Amino acid sequence: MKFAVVVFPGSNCDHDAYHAVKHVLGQDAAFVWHKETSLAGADVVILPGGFAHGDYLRTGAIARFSPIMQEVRRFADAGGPVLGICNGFQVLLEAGLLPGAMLRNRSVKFQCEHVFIRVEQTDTPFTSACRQGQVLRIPIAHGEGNYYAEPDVVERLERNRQVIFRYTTAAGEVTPEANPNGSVHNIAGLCNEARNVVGLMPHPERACELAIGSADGLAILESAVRSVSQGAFPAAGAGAKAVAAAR
Amino acid sequence: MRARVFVTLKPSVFDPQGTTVADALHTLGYAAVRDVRQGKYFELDIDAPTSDEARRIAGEAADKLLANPVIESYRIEIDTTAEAVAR
Amino acid sequence: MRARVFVTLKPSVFDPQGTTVADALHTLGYAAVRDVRQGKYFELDIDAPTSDEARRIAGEAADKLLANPVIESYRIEIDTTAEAVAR
Amino acid sequence: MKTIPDDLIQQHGLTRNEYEHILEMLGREPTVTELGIFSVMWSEHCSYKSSRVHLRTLPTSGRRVLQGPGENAGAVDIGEGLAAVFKIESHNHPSFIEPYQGAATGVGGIIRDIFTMGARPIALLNSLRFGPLDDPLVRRTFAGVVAGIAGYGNSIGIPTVGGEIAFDESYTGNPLVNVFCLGIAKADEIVKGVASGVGNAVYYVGAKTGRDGIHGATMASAEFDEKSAEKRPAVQVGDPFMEKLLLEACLEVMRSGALVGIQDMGAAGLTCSTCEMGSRGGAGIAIDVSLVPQRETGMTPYEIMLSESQERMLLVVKRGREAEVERIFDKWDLHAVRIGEVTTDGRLRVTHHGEVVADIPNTALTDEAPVYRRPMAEPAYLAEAQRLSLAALGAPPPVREVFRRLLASASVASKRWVYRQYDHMVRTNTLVVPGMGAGVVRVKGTARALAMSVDGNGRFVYLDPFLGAELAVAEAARNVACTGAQPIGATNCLNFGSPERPEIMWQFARAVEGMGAACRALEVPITGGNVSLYNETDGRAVLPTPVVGVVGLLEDASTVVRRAFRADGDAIVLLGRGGDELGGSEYLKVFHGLIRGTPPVLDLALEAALQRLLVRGVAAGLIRSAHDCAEGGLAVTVAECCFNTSLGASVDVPAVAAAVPEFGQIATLFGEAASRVVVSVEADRAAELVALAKAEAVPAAVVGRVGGDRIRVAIDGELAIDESLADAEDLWANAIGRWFDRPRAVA
Ligand SMILES: Nc1ncnc2c1ncn2[C@@H]1O[C@H](COP(=O)(O)OP(=O)(O)O)[C@@H](O)[C@H]1O
Ligand SMILES: [Mg+2]
Repeated sequence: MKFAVVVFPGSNCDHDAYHAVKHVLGQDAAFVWHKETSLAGADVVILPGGFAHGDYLRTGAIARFSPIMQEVRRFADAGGPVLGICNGFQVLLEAGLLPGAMLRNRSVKFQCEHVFIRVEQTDTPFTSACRQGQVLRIPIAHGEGNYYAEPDVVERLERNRQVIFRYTTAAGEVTPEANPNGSVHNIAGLCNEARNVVGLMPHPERACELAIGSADGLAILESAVRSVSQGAFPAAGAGAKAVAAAR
Repeated sequence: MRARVFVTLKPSVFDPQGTTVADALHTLGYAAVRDVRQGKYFELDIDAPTSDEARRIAGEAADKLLANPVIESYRIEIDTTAEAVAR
Repeated sequence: MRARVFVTLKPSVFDPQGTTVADALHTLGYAAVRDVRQGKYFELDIDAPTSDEARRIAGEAADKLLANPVIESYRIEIDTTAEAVAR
Repeated sequence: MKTIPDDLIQQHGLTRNEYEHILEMLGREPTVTELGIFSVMWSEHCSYKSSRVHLRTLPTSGRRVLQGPGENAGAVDIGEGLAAVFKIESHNHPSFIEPYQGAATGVGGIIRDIFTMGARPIALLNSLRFGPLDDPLVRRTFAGVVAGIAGYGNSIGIPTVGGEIAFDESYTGNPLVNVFCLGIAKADEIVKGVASGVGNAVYYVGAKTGRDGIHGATMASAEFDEKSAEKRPAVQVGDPFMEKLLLEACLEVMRSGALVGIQDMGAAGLTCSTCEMGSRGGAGIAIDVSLVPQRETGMTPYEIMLSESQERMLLVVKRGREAEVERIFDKWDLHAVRIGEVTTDGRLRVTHHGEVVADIPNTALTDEAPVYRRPMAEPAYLAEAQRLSLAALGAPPPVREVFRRLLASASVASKRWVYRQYDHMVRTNTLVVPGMGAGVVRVKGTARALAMSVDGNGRFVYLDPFLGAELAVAEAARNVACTGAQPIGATNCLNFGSPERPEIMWQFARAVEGMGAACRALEVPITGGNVSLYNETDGRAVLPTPVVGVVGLLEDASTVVRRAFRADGDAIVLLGRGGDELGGSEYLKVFHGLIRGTPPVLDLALEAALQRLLVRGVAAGLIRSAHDCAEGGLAVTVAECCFNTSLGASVDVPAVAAAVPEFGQIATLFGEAASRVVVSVEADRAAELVALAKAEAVPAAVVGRVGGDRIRVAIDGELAIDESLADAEDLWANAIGRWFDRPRAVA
């Protein structure tokens, strides 16, 4: 199975995502430069963390115009699994592939630390190997992870079960103290209506080996492998083919 | 010609930076400052024959790039007197 | 009363953000935008009897907190019509 | 005819003699551009004219040293064909003027030094000094510096894995911001800053040149005084995004093999990079500055040569490979511009629209720059400051109060408020995160890991520069050894006052001697470093602060050990021995406002044995946690071993013989005797560890066990401290944050 890791100028977790997929999960992985116009036949697309274009102006604001984003959109529209991590999540928001926007952290500071997130839904390609309600210990590293959307949008997200991860205590309780950045409804990650595009602020690729503090993030990447290989998301594998066919 | 673009968070959106600035001003003793909102300010030097044209270009730039309509709104002013200075 | 404070980098100071925004606009086809400078914009709602008093307070806030005098300069406008809106 | 007026020479920081020397070397009067070039190259910052004679005495070679001082950074062999490339640098003065940008550009500068060597930077550390936090201006500087380090390092994606911070009044008007960076290169692919090969093209790449920091290099060497506000040059603004592109593009160009040499334009910008590269390669360089990309109009050759705009690199490219190099930079949206070529004549020749504006032998600017053996004199304060009379202090405060206040003192307290702002996990190599001891990163593709620590105690150096510097080396190496890593190399940043004052020069010289002695004894050669002089405000110098960075190699990354206790019931073993060592201590400073006495004695043979023991004990799987006794002494160290674990501890230690009996408890609990480490070991293996220690001739004793929810420290069986873990941890963990994260004022 092949993962494409998109590299924007300023991406800096691209190698981390690649390492996790290739060396920890043992899957095929390839970097795709943002100026390219093909996802090289990937089954899963990862938009990695970092500071695309320096995060100047707004996080993800300039990256959304990269040529590869048209292809990512086509891939997503065809049902292919897309994971945006941190800056990648911000790019997905700016590109309109996910609803809402990011504000500065409530603390107005960059924060790097381990947090707990609860898996709210397991019917996405990135949570299918998780248990509903499972609490994962995963690091965050961001200055702008304070997720915001208009109240009616948030309500719709909740109604459609699009909130995929929420910041909680170790015991899985949603409390204000467990929320590191002030995001609405403690949202840490969400999916689109079709459920194949997922964005989250925490870094699962940084939590794939116990030696570096946690292996809880593996469940998220393993979900993608399981979903695609089991055909649980038929659109996914087919997505790449559909895109290829359409060209 | 110079276009000034002001980008501000919509009133309904919480502004962590503005709130922090307001808190700091209160700590410094400026109780009279009731509220602070922080936004962005851009100066665009535009080669345009008319101020309408400059406004149109600045407007497109703001729509596409400078502001995120989910959380922000913007306002444009055109300064016809400003010389576009090469920097 | 509302004070608007515009904080901009001094002309000689390098503005990587503005440069990056300008590059992005060029990539999007806006060649007419010759240069972009990015600054900060603050709206201060101030309880002050006169606009002079509001200006004085905003000036102090800018000196002490909003602007970094080493690299930035600022400009203040007072809008006497703006109602201080509680948000 | 004389066209250069005396005051212009003076403004350029050149003495009469230096100027005469220039006339002699050129055989004519310099042009104004040349005057500027000499002024920056002969400044203290670039020429090391006051420090050079002393630095020469440092040990710089060793079995593993691949690159000693002289290049952009040093390098040591870490096995499997790889090298660790590292260096530390200061950005003190710029960080005082503009804390955020000053610190940010300091980070940017040291990163460039590392990747110009062909190494991929994988870790950052920083060593910071500020005035006391109760001063609001200090808080602003502190917050700005931390945000600047975070802003740059986080964006470029290099984790900050450790550091140290201390506070003292002497740093109020002159903070210290020292940044360390480490990278990994293939040992046989280290790139150098040389220009050679006549006709090879000289390329400029990166940010455009503006009028930033002109005279920055001379500023860094001039004392702050009332007038410095007027002299303030435009501050350099860092662009981490540009540097990220440069980093990736340069590494790609290096892999292509099309490169001869490369150097970043740091202090003294284009001037320094051209003449240093030429001089190292025994070649000349001719450039046309009108080809240099410029951010502002009307820039003069003088300004272009002296600009310190950030994120710029100078490259010499093999003939015939130019298009290839340009293509790589293009891919990264960077523009490589050919501005000149390598020549045979060993001269730096600068033209501007065809007119020659400078023509100087490279060596006149580098090797033949002035060297001074400045006068030295033992400082007048010293004899008095070394006299510590505990009896004169009256009755000692209650031990519990001392314990609690030391835990919350800014120099001892947790620095989480700081390092939480640093991305310390990016690149997924960080095995030991900040706050858990020396930073440790694994080396992907091998089983190895590298540990690194920066340390230095200005109080100790103030009280005895030789011993203080020895202690700095010992502490940094010990911190590294505590993780199980073998110390293999060191770098240093020497932060002192004005070398023109004999007592400062004396401090400096003695500190360098002490550093050399310790590096020899502990077998950690110095592979590079940085000197920052003129750290003074209104004629008052900062505490003399040599900061030492030590790098260690851990053969088996999986054995790595951290500061914190691991399991209930483990035995606590104290390695090393205590003593009546209150001189220069945190206790004296916090409770009596004193920097007095003599620093702890250091037995380098014992220190070396202790470090060997740590490495062996960790490799054997005996040592489960290890933490060095530093500021605050034994009691604070034991407490720190408990923090972040929810495990308490009970220990019972023998009293030290105190000169003044009333201070016996204080000296035992809070004395800062060197070469001591608190380790934990599975209870049934404690004897094994003690035996191993005996074999290394290191004093070792089981002093207690891990467990419970209290921190209990007894002296000779008598309970002296009995504090709830949660309370103690709160004091320690939140002390710094409390200065900043105040409860919101209600409007
Ligand atoms: N400026 C900083 N940046 C990152 N980490 C820091 C900084 N200052 C302190 N730390 C971390 O806090 C811990 C304690 O530092 P320090 O008190 O110097 O330890 P020690 O006494 O063992 O030398 C270390 O793990 C160190 O890496
Ligand atoms: Mg230390």
